[in-house]
Amino acid sequence: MQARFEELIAADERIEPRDWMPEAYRKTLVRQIAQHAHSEIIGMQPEGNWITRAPSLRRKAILLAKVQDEAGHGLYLYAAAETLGVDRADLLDALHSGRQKYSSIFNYPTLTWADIGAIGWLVDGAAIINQIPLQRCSYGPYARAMVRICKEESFHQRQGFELLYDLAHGTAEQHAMAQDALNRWWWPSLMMFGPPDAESAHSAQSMAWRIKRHSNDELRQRFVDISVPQAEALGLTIPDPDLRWNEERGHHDFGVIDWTEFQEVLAGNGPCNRQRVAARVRAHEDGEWVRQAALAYAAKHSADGRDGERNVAAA
Amino acid sequence: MQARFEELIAADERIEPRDWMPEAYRKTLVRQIAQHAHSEIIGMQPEGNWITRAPSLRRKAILLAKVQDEAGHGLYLYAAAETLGVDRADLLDALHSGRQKYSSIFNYPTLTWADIGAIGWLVDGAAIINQIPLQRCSYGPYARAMVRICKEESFHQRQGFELLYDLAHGTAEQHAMAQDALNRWWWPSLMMFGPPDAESAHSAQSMAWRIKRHSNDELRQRFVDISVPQAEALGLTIPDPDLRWNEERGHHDFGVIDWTEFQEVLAGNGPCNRQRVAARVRAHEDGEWVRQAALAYAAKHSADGRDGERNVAAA
Amino acid sequence: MTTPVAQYALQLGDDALILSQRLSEWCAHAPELEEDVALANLALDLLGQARTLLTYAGSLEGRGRSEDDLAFLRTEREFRNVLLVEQPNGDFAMTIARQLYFATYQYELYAALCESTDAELAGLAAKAVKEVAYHRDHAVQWTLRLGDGTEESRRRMQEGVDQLWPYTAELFEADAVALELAGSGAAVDPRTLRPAWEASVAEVIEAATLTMPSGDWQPRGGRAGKHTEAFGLLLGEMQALHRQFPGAAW
Amino acid sequence: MTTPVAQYALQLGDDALILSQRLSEWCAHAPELEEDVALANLALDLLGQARTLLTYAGSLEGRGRSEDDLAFLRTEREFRNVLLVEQPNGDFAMTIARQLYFATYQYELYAALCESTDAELAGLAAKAVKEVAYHRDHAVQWTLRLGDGTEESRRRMQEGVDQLWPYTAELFEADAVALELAGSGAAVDPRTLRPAWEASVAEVIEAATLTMPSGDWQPRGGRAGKHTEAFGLLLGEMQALHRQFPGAAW
Repeated sequence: MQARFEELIAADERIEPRDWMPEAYRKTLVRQIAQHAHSEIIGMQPEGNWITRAPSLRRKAILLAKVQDEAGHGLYLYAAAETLGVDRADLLDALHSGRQKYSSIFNYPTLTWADIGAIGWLVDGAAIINQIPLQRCSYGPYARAMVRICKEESFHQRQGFELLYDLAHGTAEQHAMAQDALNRWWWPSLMMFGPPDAESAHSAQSMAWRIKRHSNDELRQRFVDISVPQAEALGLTIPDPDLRWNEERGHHDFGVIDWTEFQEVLAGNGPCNRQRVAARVRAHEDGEWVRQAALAYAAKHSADGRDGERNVAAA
Repeated sequence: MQARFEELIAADERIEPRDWMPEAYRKTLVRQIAQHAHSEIIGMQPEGNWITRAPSLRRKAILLAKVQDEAGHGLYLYAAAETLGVDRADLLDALHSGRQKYSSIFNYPTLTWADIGAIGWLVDGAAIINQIPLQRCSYGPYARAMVRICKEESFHQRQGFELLYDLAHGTAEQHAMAQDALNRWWWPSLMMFGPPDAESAHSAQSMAWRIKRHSNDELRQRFVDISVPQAEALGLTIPDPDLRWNEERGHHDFGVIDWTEFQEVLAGNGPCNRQRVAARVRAHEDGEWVRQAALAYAAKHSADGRDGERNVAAA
Repeated sequence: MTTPVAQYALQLGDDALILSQRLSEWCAHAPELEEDVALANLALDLLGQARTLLTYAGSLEGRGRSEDDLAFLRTEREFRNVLLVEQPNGDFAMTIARQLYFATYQYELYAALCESTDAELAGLAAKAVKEVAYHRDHAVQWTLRLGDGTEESRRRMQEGVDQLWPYTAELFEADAVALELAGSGAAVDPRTLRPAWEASVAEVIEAATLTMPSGDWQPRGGRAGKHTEAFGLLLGEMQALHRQFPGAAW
Repeated sequence: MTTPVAQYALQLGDDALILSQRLSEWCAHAPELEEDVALANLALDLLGQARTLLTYAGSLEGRGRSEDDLAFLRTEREFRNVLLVEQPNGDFAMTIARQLYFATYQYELYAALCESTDAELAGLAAKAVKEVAYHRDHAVQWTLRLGDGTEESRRRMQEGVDQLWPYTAELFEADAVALELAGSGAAVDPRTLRPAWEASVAEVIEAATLTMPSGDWQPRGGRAGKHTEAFGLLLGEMQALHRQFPGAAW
């Protein structure tokens, strides 16, 4: 079995739920997919914060659709995790109790409307760079979920860029708002690629298993290289005095990341960690009676079987 | 005792808590004072609705002080009622369960900032006309409470007038807002004087007992006569095509009041009856644990008596 | 001056806009992830309808007002939505009760409006009636589950349908605009929608083992811009950012 | 450009304004009528302080901005209040915990500021310190009652002091403005206030039979205009009407 698994990995083929897999491989995937799913649903909060105040109906519709997509991504990803023999309720419980993490980026607050643009452009942009290689991840259900998710994320990323573009080319106040958002989101976005390769705990094994295909620093460099011309197109300044093109490397050099901040946020001490988890737990607890009612209804109507149609509806 | 009571009434002297009084007199007073107290505290809601949105800091301070005064009036009035052998908790319970009423005027919503002016000018204005004679009411504690209350209400009434004056002399939109408020509050204010004399259930006995000194229609006429020149000064039009000076009577004639609406609102079917009572009950229920804590603390610290100072604070 | 069709489109557009706003408040707070998706979906459909209707109203009134001008630059007293759609979300049962009443009404309305002599309204209705059929179904299924679920869910669902019942009367009130347009076949006389609505709602409430509400309190005023106090706060939040930067484009 | 004293006055003024706004949300919802009076009274005192401070800041910056321009026409990022005062009211215990922390701080601050070399600030402080002595006493008495009241009230009061504790660190942070002015004797170095504050708060918490909070999370950013998400909603509501009618006088 082990041999068969290694053969599939070596041939760059997909492992499917029915296939045998090493326990450590399964655990790594569960952890990673769950964290990804949690990030989608926690990520709804900072953006959801502005839906009711979106400054035009068109932007409101775009934002609402985006947040809806995130809930949808959460659903696929929890389903992908469930193919590994865990269930959503347990994963949510792990999120609520702090045993599992979500992306630290969502522990920063959305302070202005421009932050909605910055999240689309930078945060979704970084996510895509992280996720594109995952479309070829060795675990089939995760790889397939990523195909759909990446497609939608690209769309979100362009919308975020367009939102910021309009602000940056709007009134002086709007331009300042866009620049301020870039100032606040730039460094946290760079941290989204995880710690430097030298310190990355899980990377080597994940690369061997073809869960991961590029190192954190490689992906971070790609993000910087892509973002620099985009910032120019926006007419905004990336808040890094050390940022410059390095002809020799064929890449942009950039400043030193404040990993202390990263560790603080990861440890639960970001500006919004407590609020995010508290809001999630509150929604879950407030919804308990609803979920109970749906279960009770389904049980009643499958037990007596006298109303097939309602049954289906309650499934 | 009865003779002594009637002697005092006839001499236009005050009945005090220690004096004997007929049970019906006591009951009438409890009902009236309680209704008056309830009106003060329910009246905080429509005005409280705009404190957080007041358009200038000066107006915010004025409105906040006014609503605070209303809470204070509620306190004096419940205290006056308590001299008649009832207690506040029972009266509040009667309010919450609908056994006792509050002034129907507070079942209308405050839809714009101008409504704050209209309430001050018209509602407080009508209240003052109702209340001035109560300063000479035969029951001492009530009469004395009314002296202080009337003084503060006059102040509020002038502030409301001034607020509306500034709107009526502001931009075209502000003027329209002021006129709209007058349109909505005029008729309900006329209804504040109660049903026409011919149909007033409690009036005759209350007049005999010197609780009341003028008939509903008399006071209503006085209100109209006072308000007409004030509306002119504001540059606003009272929404009554039949309103005109009657040289012969020396009073203004005015249109027919829609008593069906009055009865509907009284019966609980005004625009906000349900919301007002629900908000009141919610505040009371949400505060239950606080009141319990204060009692528990006071009991502990009076029982062991080791901390006189805290005791006082908790009283 | 504005035309009757413009006024009518504004009424229907405001209904959709304000209900969409209320539903979007649920974002990230729904009882389960599937409902985060579903409620956002309802909000999006309604927002789409609102945009079509407000744009149409703006074009007819001839003052050059865009959908955003109408949504973000009118005051409380200028909105024409019924009181039902502005009622606060309450718990999930209250939201479902509001959906049951409103989606059932909107389904009957749009179904009839497909025959409108006004091509724009007919076109909108033809598209929207399919969306609203799903909204109604969503509300019906949840009414059944909550009504016939647990003791707690039944109590809450009954409370929801009871509390919002008074606000349904206004849905079927014929104001001058609707009457005039119904005469020419452009609009639907709201009174004609009531029998089908009531039969449909009663059937669901019965199937959900709940008691049909009653009572004669029938608050109204939304179509004349007399809203409830909660509406001003909703509007303040919705318009806050737009008004913070007068004249800016987004 | 604005002067350091103008910036300092704006910081203190924003603290008072935003806490006043939060307290006024209690209006008509307090646990008992006496508290409706008391909380309105606190809100009024703070509003008065805010008006003096904002007016002074506006006069110093020399751009002709009035107290209302500063209160109603700045954006979220331009407000300088500490994060503590913008935290939502929560239950009554949470509100009392916020009052205990803030009023104790403000008392120490104003007491020291009475000696300011800036006559306006010294004058304001001399008046305000008396008001704030009452605020502190009000918070202390309620902390004792709730902490040493029932089991439920103790649990809630402990939760209140625990949850807000992290936000107290920012009160004693010395930014460039405060440091510069402290040097000239116009302002107080906030760090010097901490020992007395902490002794006073610890004494009350102990007397209330509660546990002194700890933990090293120290969120900050208010003085630099980086607020919490709740702040934008508070501001939107506060400014809604004023912004609805640009240029109008009230």
